[in-house]
Amino acid sequence: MNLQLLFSGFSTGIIYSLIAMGMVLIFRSVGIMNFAQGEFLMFGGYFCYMFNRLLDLPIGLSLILASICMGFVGVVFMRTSYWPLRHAESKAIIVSAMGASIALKEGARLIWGAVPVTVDRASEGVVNIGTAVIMKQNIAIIVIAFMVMVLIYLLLEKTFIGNIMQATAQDQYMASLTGIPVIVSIGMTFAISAMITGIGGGLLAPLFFLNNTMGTTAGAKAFAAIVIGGFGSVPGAIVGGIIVGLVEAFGGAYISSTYQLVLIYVVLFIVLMLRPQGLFGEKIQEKA
Amino acid sequence: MENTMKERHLDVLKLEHVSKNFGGVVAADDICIEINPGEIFGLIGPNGAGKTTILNIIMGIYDADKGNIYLGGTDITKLPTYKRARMGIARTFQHPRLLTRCDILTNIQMGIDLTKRTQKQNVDESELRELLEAANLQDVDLSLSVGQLSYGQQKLLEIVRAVLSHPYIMLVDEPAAGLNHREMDYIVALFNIAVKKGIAVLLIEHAMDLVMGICDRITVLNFGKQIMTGTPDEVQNNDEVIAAYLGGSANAED
Amino acid sequence: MMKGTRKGNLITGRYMITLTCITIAGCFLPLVLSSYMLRVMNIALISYMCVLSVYVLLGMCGQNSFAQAGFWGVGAYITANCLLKLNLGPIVSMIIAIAGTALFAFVLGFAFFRLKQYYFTFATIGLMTIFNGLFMNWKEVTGGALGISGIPPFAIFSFEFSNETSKFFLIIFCAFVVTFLMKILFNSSLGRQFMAIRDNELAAGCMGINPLLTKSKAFAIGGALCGLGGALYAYLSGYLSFQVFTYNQSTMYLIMIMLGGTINPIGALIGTMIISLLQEFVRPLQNYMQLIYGVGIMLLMIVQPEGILGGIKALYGKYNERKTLRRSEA
Amino acid sequence: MTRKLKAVTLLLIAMLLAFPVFAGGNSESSSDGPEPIKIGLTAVLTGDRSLEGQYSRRVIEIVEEEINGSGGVLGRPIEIVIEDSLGTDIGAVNAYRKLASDDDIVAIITPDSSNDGMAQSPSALEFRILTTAQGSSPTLRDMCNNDNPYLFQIRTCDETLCKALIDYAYEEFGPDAKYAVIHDTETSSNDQARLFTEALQAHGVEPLVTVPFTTGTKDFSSHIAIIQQSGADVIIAAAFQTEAAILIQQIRSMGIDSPILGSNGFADPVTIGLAGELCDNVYSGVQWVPETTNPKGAALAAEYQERFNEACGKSAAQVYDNINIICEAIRIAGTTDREAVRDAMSTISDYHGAITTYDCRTNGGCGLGGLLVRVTKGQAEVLGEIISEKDI
Repeated sequence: MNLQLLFSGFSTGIIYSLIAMGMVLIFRSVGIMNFAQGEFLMFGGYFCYMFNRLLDLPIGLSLILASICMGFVGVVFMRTSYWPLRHAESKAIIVSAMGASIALKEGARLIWGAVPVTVDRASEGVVNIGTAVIMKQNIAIIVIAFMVMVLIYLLLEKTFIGNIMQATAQDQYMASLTGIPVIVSIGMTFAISAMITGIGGGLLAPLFFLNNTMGTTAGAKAFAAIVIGGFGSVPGAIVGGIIVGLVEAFGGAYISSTYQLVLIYVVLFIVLMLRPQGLFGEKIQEKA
Repeated sequence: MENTMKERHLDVLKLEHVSKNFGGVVAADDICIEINPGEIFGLIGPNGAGKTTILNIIMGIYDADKGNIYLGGTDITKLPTYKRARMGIARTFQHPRLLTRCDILTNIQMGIDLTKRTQKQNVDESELRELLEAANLQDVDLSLSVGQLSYGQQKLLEIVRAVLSHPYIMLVDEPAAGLNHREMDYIVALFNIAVKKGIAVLLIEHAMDLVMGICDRITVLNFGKQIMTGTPDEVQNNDEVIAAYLGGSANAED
Repeated sequence: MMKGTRKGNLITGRYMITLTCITIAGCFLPLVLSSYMLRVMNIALISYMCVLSVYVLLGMCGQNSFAQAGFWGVGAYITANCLLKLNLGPIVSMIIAIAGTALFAFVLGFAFFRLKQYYFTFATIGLMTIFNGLFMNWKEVTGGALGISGIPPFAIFSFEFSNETSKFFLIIFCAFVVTFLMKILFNSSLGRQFMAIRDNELAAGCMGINPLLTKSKAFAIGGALCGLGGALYAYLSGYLSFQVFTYNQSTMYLIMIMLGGTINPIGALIGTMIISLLQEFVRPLQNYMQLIYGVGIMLLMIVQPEGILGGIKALYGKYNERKTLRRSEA
Repeated sequence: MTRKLKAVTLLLIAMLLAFPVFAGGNSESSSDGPEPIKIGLTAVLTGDRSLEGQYSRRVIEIVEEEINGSGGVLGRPIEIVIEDSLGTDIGAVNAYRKLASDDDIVAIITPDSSNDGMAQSPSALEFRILTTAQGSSPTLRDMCNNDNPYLFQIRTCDETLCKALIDYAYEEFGPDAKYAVIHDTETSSNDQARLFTEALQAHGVEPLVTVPFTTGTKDFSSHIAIIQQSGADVIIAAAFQTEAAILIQQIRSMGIDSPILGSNGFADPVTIGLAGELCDNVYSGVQWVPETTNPKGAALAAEYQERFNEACGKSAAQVYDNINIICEAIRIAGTTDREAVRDAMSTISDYHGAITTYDCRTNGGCGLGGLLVRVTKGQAEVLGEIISEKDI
């Protein structure tokens, strides 16, 4: 039984890691938390549904096409919600992102209707390990998500484009001085962030189905994941997401099933009280 | 307002073997300083010598690794910043930290609040007028937003506020940086008023003519070590100081 | 307090504008509005009190909290329980609600304000989720998912505030008193401490301000405001359920104050009115209502990042600069 | 932002806001012919429960055409005015009061949730308008009976359906079957779980374990693990459609194929659409399924499917019945005066709607019955009709 909980907790957790990773990439490059990241998950799922069910393409192809569309959504989102406000206070950008999340939710409902929908599973059937019955979809999610993370790591660390994005993330002003087109680089960061989270939506859809407001709760859990993992650290986001998934699974079974969502935030407080900067984050240094 | 510190104890502020390092980088090494009431004490040294670090250690922003700090005889090494401020240490910053979105009077009022809370005395108008005149701010409309003051005026305002909070000692961090000569005279005027009230001043400054002019005693720091402490003319003729500033050491004299 | 040369500079004279707006609204609106719009105005004024709590926390003290709707709920449920279970008088219940929520927020403040900046904000998102979970599942106190119905209207001695207009006068009176208290707070030493912390916490420490205690005081004042809002909502609607005290409601408060401007309470009033009326105004759009609403928020932010008031202040700032230049040339 | 661009955007926003003012009231206010009779409907058009709103919005077209086609009511056409309740109490009350302050609105229908119904009750008392509630919880029924003469619960109370399902299951699975209960803590699911347990206790059987979960939970592996451990061989469950579909899917994928006794969300076309064949062996005592044996209901389901190419959901059938029963009351009253229509409503004792027959002599639980269904091969198969008598 515990093995089942481990796998389902791990697979949902790794989806939260994908969302959290998307958020951290944006946070590192422009310094604000994207409050509409949950909506990227939902849109990614709906694009996958559009390709898979409406155009009857295989699930693998649908996932890829969905993430490409999400790339464009990321860029459009950046251009409308962040770029005009890049010199404004961070609170203004947060509120603009909130406005965007309301608009994205309603947009999805108007385009794809309010009836919950689903997509084919990445891999059908179940695997029996001892008494535990584990859905192949959970394993597929973990494998695909892991591949995406490796891909992102290679892109950011090893390629030239990655260096440009890292440079812009460190210091936009300096980057523009060295000839890097800052708007293109930030646009790419948003695109990649939306693609990662969008894929998470496509993977999650067969398990938890799609409706236009699934993004909000998923986004809130991703926040918890980032804070537990420590701000601004990509490995922190990944580990934080998995911790949230596991807490949700095991907390629900052993502690209290009614307050499952609340347990995540109780763990969040405990971590913050012990290590105010999260597991991997650096202490926020206040300059005198 | 007669300063009670004089009768109570000989020195206002005493640093005993204070040292601090940030992971290998020695910021302060075995610093011993004693400052008497109403004395202007200079702290000079090349950039990165650890001057501001000491200020932060006195203020409690950083905790000293070794040694203790005494304010009028009581040990304040372990106290949090706000308690030290309430006991009578005022601080100004290299870049002025004023309430940017408020008007000038509110900023001045901050200093007065501290006095009312700690010494239960109200500050009368004449004292404020005297300080404003010394800082040549007397004709500025106090209801204007602080943002409309020049950089120099903001630094002077910060010193005025520090004096108004009637501390035992004022830690002043590079007041003359970015000021023209006329404004430097205002600083000297403000310091004189402070000394008259018995307030001691710990001054960090690079403008040598200002330091040598008004300081009673000076300590020279280099790479966190205390080279010497003495009167301005002793410091000027000490060859080790000259070596640190002019001769052998690589860093350029500013 | 020092009698400085305090002229009608926009930054200091703002309270008069807010107070006069509220008194004018108090006299004319009940005659003009239908009872539907009066209910919308009542809800807007209650939201105004909670947005004032965000103003104290964010505008004055620089701390961004997402748990204000939770405290709003705590105030409402305390009132309901005092009235129905302990059958205390309406005035006593309201006072207990305000004091109870304030004390609760003060105690929570000591735990939460050890965290800095973003960490604090996200801890309050967690707190909001916990509040909503408790409101939904704690049957004995909050009636669980069914909520609490049959809350008697507010009454002083024998006069019952039962119809919409009398409720409006009660709420707008409270709004007036609360705004006046804000004026006193802003000019008090506590208000100055909040602003010192907002500008730079370390520098505030150097001026003898205990950051943890002062921020907890701000949280307590925010709690008191939300407690009052909660009590008034309980009397206004007569029915409480968890559906209202949600994370989305807290984000709504942030949007309201950001649109209005975080510099002073007139911003809170403007922002609240714009959002509340915008929601009712676009009702005829039916299906597309929320879409226009979301896009509207984005556009308003893009055009006026510092909020409506920020714009006016910027205009006023230019006028001021010319004034100083003239003075220094003279 | 250049000054010109700022001005243009401000103009755009002003236009954006002004547009709804000119759009004014609802679009299809017919000018020619007699004044239409207006009936108000508050429904959740946006947010989490927007699915109900979508059904309500679509079924209105069918109802209006049907009634206006057959000569309308008292010779006048009817017009349904819909307002969005945004899924919260405040939204529901604002929508209600906007409708109520329009004098030619004769009656108002609440959204499909007990919370919203209870929130609107004080306003119904204030405006003294006939209000038909779609919520199914017993608490709402008591409020209709005792506190608010204007509030009628035009719905079968959960008690009847839950009791009928448990009685059927007791015969079907025998006295020594062991039961486990899992339910959402949301209002109606909460009540249904309690009613299921009480019906079981009436048969002298105790559920082995009761596992609550909060609305919006997606990962039930921990909850199902508890049920597995309890060794129950029949699972009783109460939840909305989305959670129901996820729950069924996860139960079946964990290799548990014991029968599931579900609340009305479990045999809903949406749930079957999502979980498909996995829904087999699910029993439910429901208000409505598209495959209903009720003649009026079957006609409505066929018309809805043909017009919208989508199965007709419970909310659609409920709004259909609510509107028709209000029209019946108006016909009996012979006038559109609000008091008269209310009094006429309480005289209706045997009205045959698309879902069931209605007896409104007492305000609470006017619906008398429903359907007992089992899902086989992805289709809801009606096992029998549930009917109960109202003790006046």
